[in-house]
Amino acid sequence: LEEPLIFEIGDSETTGVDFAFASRLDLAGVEQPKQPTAASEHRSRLGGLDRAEKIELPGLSEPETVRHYTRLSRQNYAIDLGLFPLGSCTMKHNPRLNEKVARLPGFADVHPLQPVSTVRGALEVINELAFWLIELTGMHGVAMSPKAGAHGELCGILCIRAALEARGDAREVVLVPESAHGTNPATAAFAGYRVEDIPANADGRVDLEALKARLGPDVAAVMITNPNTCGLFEPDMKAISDAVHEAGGFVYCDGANFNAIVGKVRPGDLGVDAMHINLHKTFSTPHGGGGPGSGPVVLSEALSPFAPLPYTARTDDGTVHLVEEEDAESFAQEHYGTTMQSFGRMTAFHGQMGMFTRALTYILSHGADGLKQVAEDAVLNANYVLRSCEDVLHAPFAKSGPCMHEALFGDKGFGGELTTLDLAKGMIDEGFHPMTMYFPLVVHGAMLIEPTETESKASLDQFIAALRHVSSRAMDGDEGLKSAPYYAPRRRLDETQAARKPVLAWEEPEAPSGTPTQSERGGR
Amino acid sequence: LEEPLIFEIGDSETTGVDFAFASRLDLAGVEQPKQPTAASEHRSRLGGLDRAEKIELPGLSEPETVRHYTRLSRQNYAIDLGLFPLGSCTMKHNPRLNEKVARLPGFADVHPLQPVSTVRGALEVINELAFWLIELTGMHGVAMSPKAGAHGELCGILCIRAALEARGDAREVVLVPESAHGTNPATAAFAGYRVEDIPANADGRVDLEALKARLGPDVAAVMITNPNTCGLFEPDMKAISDAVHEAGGFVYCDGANFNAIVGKVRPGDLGVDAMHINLHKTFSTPHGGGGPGSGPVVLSEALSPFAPLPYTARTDDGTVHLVEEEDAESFAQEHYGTTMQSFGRMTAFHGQMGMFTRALTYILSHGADGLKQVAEDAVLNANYVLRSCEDVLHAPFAKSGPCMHEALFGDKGFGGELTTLDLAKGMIDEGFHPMTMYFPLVVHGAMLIEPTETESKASLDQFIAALRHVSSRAMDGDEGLKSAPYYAPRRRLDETQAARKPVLAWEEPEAPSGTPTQSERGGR
Amino acid sequence: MRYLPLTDSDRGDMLATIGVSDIDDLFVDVPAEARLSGPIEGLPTHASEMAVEKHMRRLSKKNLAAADAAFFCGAGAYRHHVPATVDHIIQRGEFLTAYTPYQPEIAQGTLQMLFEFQSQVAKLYGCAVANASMYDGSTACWEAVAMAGRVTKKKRVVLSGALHPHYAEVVKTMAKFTEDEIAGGLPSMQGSPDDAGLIERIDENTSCVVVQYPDILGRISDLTEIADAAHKKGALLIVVNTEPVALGAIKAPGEMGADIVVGEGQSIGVGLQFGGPYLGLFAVRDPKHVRQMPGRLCGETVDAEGKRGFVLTLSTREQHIRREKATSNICTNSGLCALAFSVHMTLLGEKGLRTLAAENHRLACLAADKLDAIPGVRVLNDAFFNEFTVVLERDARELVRDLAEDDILAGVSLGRLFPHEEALSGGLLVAVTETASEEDIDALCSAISENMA
Amino acid sequence: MRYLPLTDSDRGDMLATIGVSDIDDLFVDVPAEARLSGPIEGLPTHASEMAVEKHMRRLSKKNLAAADAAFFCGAGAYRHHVPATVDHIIQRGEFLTAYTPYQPEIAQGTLQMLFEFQSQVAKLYGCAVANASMYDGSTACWEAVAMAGRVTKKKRVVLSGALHPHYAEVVKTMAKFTEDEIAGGLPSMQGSPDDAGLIERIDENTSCVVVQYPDILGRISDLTEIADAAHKKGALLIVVNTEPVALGAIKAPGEMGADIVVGEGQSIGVGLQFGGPYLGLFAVRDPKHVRQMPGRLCGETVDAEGKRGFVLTLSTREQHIRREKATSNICTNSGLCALAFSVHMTLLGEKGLRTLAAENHRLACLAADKLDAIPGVRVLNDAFFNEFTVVLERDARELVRDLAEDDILAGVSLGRLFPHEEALSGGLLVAVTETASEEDIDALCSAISENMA
Repeated sequence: LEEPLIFEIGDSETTGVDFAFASRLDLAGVEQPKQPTAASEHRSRLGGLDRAEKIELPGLSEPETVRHYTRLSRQNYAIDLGLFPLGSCTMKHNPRLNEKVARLPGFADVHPLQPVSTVRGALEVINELAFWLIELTGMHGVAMSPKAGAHGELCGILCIRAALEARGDAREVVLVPESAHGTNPATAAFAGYRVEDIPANADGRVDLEALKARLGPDVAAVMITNPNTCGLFEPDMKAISDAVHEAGGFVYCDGANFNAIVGKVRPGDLGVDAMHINLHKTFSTPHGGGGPGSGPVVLSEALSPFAPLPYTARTDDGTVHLVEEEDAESFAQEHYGTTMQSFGRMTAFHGQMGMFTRALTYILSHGADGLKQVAEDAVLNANYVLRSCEDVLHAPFAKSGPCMHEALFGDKGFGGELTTLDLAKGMIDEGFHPMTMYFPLVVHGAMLIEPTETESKASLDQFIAALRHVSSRAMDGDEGLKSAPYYAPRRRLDETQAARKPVLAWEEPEAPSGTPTQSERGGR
Repeated sequence: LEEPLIFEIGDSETTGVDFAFASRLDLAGVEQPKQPTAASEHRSRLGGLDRAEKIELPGLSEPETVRHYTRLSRQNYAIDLGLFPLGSCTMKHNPRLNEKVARLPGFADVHPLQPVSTVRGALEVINELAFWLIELTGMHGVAMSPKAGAHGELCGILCIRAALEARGDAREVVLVPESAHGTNPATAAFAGYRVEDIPANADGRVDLEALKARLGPDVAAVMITNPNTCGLFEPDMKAISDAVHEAGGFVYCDGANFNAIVGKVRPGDLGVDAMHINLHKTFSTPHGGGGPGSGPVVLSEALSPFAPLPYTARTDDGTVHLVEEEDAESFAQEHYGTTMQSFGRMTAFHGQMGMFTRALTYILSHGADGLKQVAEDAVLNANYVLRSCEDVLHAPFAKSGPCMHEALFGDKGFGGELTTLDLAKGMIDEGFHPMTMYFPLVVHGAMLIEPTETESKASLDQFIAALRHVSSRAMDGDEGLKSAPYYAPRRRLDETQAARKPVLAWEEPEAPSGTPTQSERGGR
Repeated sequence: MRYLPLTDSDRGDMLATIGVSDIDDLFVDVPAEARLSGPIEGLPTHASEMAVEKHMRRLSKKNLAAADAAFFCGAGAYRHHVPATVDHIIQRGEFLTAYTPYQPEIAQGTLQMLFEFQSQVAKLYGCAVANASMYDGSTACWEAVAMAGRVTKKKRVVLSGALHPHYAEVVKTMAKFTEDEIAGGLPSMQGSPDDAGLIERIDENTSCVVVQYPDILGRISDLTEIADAAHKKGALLIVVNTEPVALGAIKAPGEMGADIVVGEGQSIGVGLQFGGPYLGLFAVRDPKHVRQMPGRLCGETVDAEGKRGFVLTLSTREQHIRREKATSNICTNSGLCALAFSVHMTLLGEKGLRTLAAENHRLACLAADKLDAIPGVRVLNDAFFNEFTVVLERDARELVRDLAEDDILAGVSLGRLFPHEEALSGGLLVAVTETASEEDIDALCSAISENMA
Repeated sequence: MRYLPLTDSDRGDMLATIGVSDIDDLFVDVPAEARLSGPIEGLPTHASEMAVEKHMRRLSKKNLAAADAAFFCGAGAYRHHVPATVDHIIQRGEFLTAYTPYQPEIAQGTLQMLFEFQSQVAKLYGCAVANASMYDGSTACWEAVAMAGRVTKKKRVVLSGALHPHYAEVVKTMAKFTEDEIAGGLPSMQGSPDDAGLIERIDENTSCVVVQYPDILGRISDLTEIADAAHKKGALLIVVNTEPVALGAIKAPGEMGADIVVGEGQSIGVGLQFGGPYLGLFAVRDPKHVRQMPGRLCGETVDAEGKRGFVLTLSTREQHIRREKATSNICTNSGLCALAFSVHMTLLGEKGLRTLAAENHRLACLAADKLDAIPGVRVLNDAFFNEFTVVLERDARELVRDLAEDDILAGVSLGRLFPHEEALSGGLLVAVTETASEEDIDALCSAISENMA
């Protein structure tokens, strides 16, 4: 059965919410709430701005609502149903404990502007999580408020820019290697920098010499994704950092892939100045349908004073404070004896509290030992996939050594006119979500596979068997793949039409084709 | 993908539960729980009964567990996915508010034997629900502890037997009409009665004259299902009650179908002495996979003193008391000035508390007006189905007047060798759960359809169209139906084999066919 | 009304289709004098979700939740930590809002789960076959007694005095009507159960012997001798277990010769819930007894394409087919609770169950030692799992009430379970699970010390 | 570890398959001197679910939950009753654990929901097109300003003084780096917003005018004149709304000529959550502006068999294609919060939204009248929806802190929002939603009366 749109099944007279006020609920008469005062007793204060026109928002009764969304949900693939090998966009098991904790009334039902005395526990959560992030990365400070990874990137670059401005150093260029996430250059450009590419070497890594050659007094920062989007660790990271620092610049590390190394190496030890962490990736907060995210940014000592407001701080007496615009200056003076030169505010309120509770719950569940195991198992699983498939798929950097959290393949050798897209759609018919396609750009027809640490060996073996099967078909030029998927809720969708003639909101059909008559409906 | 058994994917060394005790969780050092005392410090007190043998319970990690059960769940049909027209076994919308309320720690995390002073709220819930049930049925008392409808039936019959014994009246026979639920005779037989059938008349109702003719000093009770299993109300109910009472017997009413008349008529006004109420049916408590149920029994004044223990009672000061074996006698004397002659105890503790909170939540949501609407809409929906299909399916009692909550059809006119079972399986391919089949027994190839009040007209129209379509196929003798369903998680299952060679528990395959080698698995 | 999808205009259209003008035309069979004209008076009308939630929350706050107390209650219902995953799964609409699996082709989720559940219970109990669950432990216990009557065709039931008194009460109540003869008693206040005394009471007319393991006082002993004695007289041994976690540490009843093992499954996955819904477990050691078992059974079979599948089977034993000849009048099981049990048990696995049991026992031993050291307090049990009896030099029931004032739920007094039995009034059942911290144990001990005077 | 399915034997087998002997052989690229040999010291190790839950519960209890207080806080985050159904649906694994819908054939659930969401937001705002959500209202506000710059190629931004100060701060922060020029200010403490003053500040170089509606003081006025004035100078009117429920009672910004409407969607479905995650809403009145919009868009199309389906579209605007030429660096939306919003809005429908809005307004009027009657307290607003400003004869911030001691959360003081502004220090923002009972209002009034001295 196809599920219609709410606009097709609901109407503006139906509602699934009651506002009735029973005269009393307690039969024993213990409680007798008053009837609400009639609205007519109070004059309306809407200033004559009453919304007169129909809004045309459809309503459904509660049973219809449950059924609509339950049916819709079943057209989705999800980690709860199977492996989700999207490279660079980790989706791993979301523990249900995290969901339960986030819903405790003391976290979920608290207003961001309640007096600080009534939200000490919330501030402690932020502060504890901040402490963990600092310890795990070996950095000096952390900005908690960025709303997602890209927002965190922006935060990091703005810290760098603020730090450079503070020393009167007007640099104009940010260097971004080819293997970086697409958000990196977008972020640098937004912050007013000119972006220059740095080529990758044959191993899929940053070309250290090319980078060194380009460094100079105009380079504000280098943005490096490490582990990079080829799934490889940049072994020259420390050398890069040293060179950049020597040239007076800063090192921004895209920490989207921190899940591969958490507990194994601390970016602070490699000279990184700023790095965002995608809480949903590394610390398993839910990301249903593309968000919400959360992107705290860890900062070196040089950058910490420039972090955005607000922030939390625990003083010697154990109290956690909320520091906002109002007292940032005085607080820093009093407690740290330094000046804060915050570059400003990135969002209303304090950041993604709901994600903080989940991430902290996840971190406490794993502990320092468990997080190290997370990285090890993630890397083990990725290498297992890489080595189990490199004989049937082109693995461009297989010779560069082990991969980290993700395995990269290319489309070299595909028969006929078959493409990476076709192979991906073929995987759907095998019961799996496809891998990330056509990214990174440095590999032709790239396929980036990140199994994550929450897959069992049995599940990996199933996936590998399916991938080997579809790969053979692709190599053999099996034209059947061109029309895959066959067994999904939808066949291949026409993206060109969607973009050429965008239909982005529902509109009432102009000439309704006539409602069926009673006899047509009932057949009598 | 087929989902294996947990015994095939798990093993006894894997667990999805940790028992680790972190040395401390709070980094600020505010809380430093002690390391647990080592077990070795205390001698084991198991009396040498240690379980030495392997239990062979398979374990799965948490991600594997979530995936296993999520995948399994998707092989189920459910009310959240579509109409569930099981006549006589109503499955209607389960409001999620009920689930939320039942999980409040004050209800979910309370022990049944805590001191009464710490469970006043729980007792109030039981008492409030009891009050509602009494008011809605026009009865005198209610026994709350029965665990399900059939348990409630037993409770009612035991009350009757106790009442008869109390007056030294040893009656031996219980009369049960043909149209009764199968549990009715089973219950009466269990309680030590001889069961005699009363035929139905041509209208599908109790034959009043036949009943009257059979009444006499040996008849302890009549058990009537009203509305009956043909979906019809017994219009002679009051006359039946009067006749039974005149003959010195009691009237038990099977209230499984109370949802059809709640708020429209009170069984107490019709002379009923005892009636159980299936909370899951009338008051929408969840019944996932066949339970749990809850079967409170409302009682007339004559039967109330014989009700089982425990019960709750609110005294004039507003306090709700829990009355158990200990003080039943003294409590009744003190507060009611009567004697209790409880027939005993039907279960440990106090009954289905988790169902009580849900049912009360549901009742308060609807209120007296909403519950009346429930009955009206349920009856309206059933008649709509009846009248929309009576031209294509044999409706044996269509001429008997309106049906109540369910519409009854028979297999008369089916072509070829097709049966009700084939039609039912054909409905599966249309995306619907089939109706109740071969029940009641009074109609050949019976199909009993109960749409419930929580279906929209659009949903009924879809169902009717599907039923009409499949009915035409059945009438036309379409042999394709013989092999339906085609589009379900399983094709038709072999129930005969299951019964002849019962396999009721998993056993390790005797000669494991050899685990696949690395190369077989990986293909290399 | 938010739960009712029909609009007034739908209702009008549908009445027209049916061919009547008013809804009451559909209620013509209800005699006019009995038909209510409007909503029943004196009852509240419908209310918003918010109002109802506030009301129920207010009631819930009048209870002391176990999480807010130092908690040691047991006596047939135990508090264990249930992983959040369990609740997530039982709230899946496909499980929560599915009915009894009458149409197996579209109920394989429930059916496979029940097959797995039956297998888990059978292994846990050391039996061959378990059913798909019953109402609760106490009703399962009665069903076992009734089944023993069917198997042995005898009518005399020997109950251990150390059977949970609620269970004994249920058996006695039911037996009144079936005219079985019940021999029961009170528990002996000794360190070990009086197995010899029990064996003495078995005679040729005995259909079954019912013992609880661990018993109501938390005591455990080897049941092999009782089993042998029963079998020698042609009686069945029914073993009742109210704490399945114990079976992760101590021998299974099936291993010791029990013929029928029944119990309460609430400990695993279900939670306290003030007593219900709970989960009756029922298993038989010998597969030949399967056809006398009450309750639903799920079995393996194949579909028309030869794929493995599951169905409810052997339903000829059940009421909807057999009517008055059914093995039991039970129609409902505890499907959702069985699911909760099975999910929790799958998460635990053997390793987790054994670790959980060991942790329970460790804490119980710790508590027993600390309590025994308090003047005026003596631990009765020679052996126990996670629950034991202490004998106090004052009325335990009063003490429990006093300590509750300070949010210490010290356990279940024998006075609550066996009222008016003077000899037992000093007894207090203390259950210690993994949810009790060592701080909780210390709090209990100090409170008892202070209140012994 | 319960979340890690690999067993040690699996790990051994897999290392063998890979052809290495030790896990650290896979970390060879990490310089040995930087590689950590064991778990980081000084940090806790892994913990049981029970222990973690207890710890987090303890922290949560250090907060005063709104349900336990008389609650009147607003200022950009509003407390409404969210039906239990909403939370049930967002916890469905198929929604919760799905990723961004990159493969539309197996993501129609998320995509159709987003299409419905976009349509709902567009209608609510009186606009043609809405996107699939953004981080929150404040970042959506900045994105609107940036978009106005792209559309008009101008750099001067006129902010209303009555824009939420956090939103203004975000815009100013971002503008520092893009070198937009920002003209802002403080709110005038008058009954109605200073629309004339705002209009005066619009000039030929203005890219956009940003007004909040209702504004930070809860005031509302017709925006048509501002829209006309802006359009006359070639500027866009950006309207910010932080309380979507208001639009069930008052005119939509799109109806009054707003070019871009942005806002916070948290009120519907999402909950308070101490400030996040929230839900940025973003819509444009004129479809010709679609290609300059930031964020994801879901569009309708057909599949290879001609069936209707939905895909993410116009992604050429986005960073993963355009890199440094993208309309924004945003990569994530608030999919789950958008789902919560959409489910709640579907439950409400127009009828429910209008009733909800009316009930909010009724209670707010009641509270305003009662507060205005207290000596030393004056209601500032000429008009308002569910939030208004009262002016007190004492420092409002202190008052709020004092009342919190008695579990009364009286509102948000202007001193908290605009620190160090003496002229505003008596101002208190009071938000009254359907979750406040009349008893709560009375409690607030008496507490304020008593504390005015």
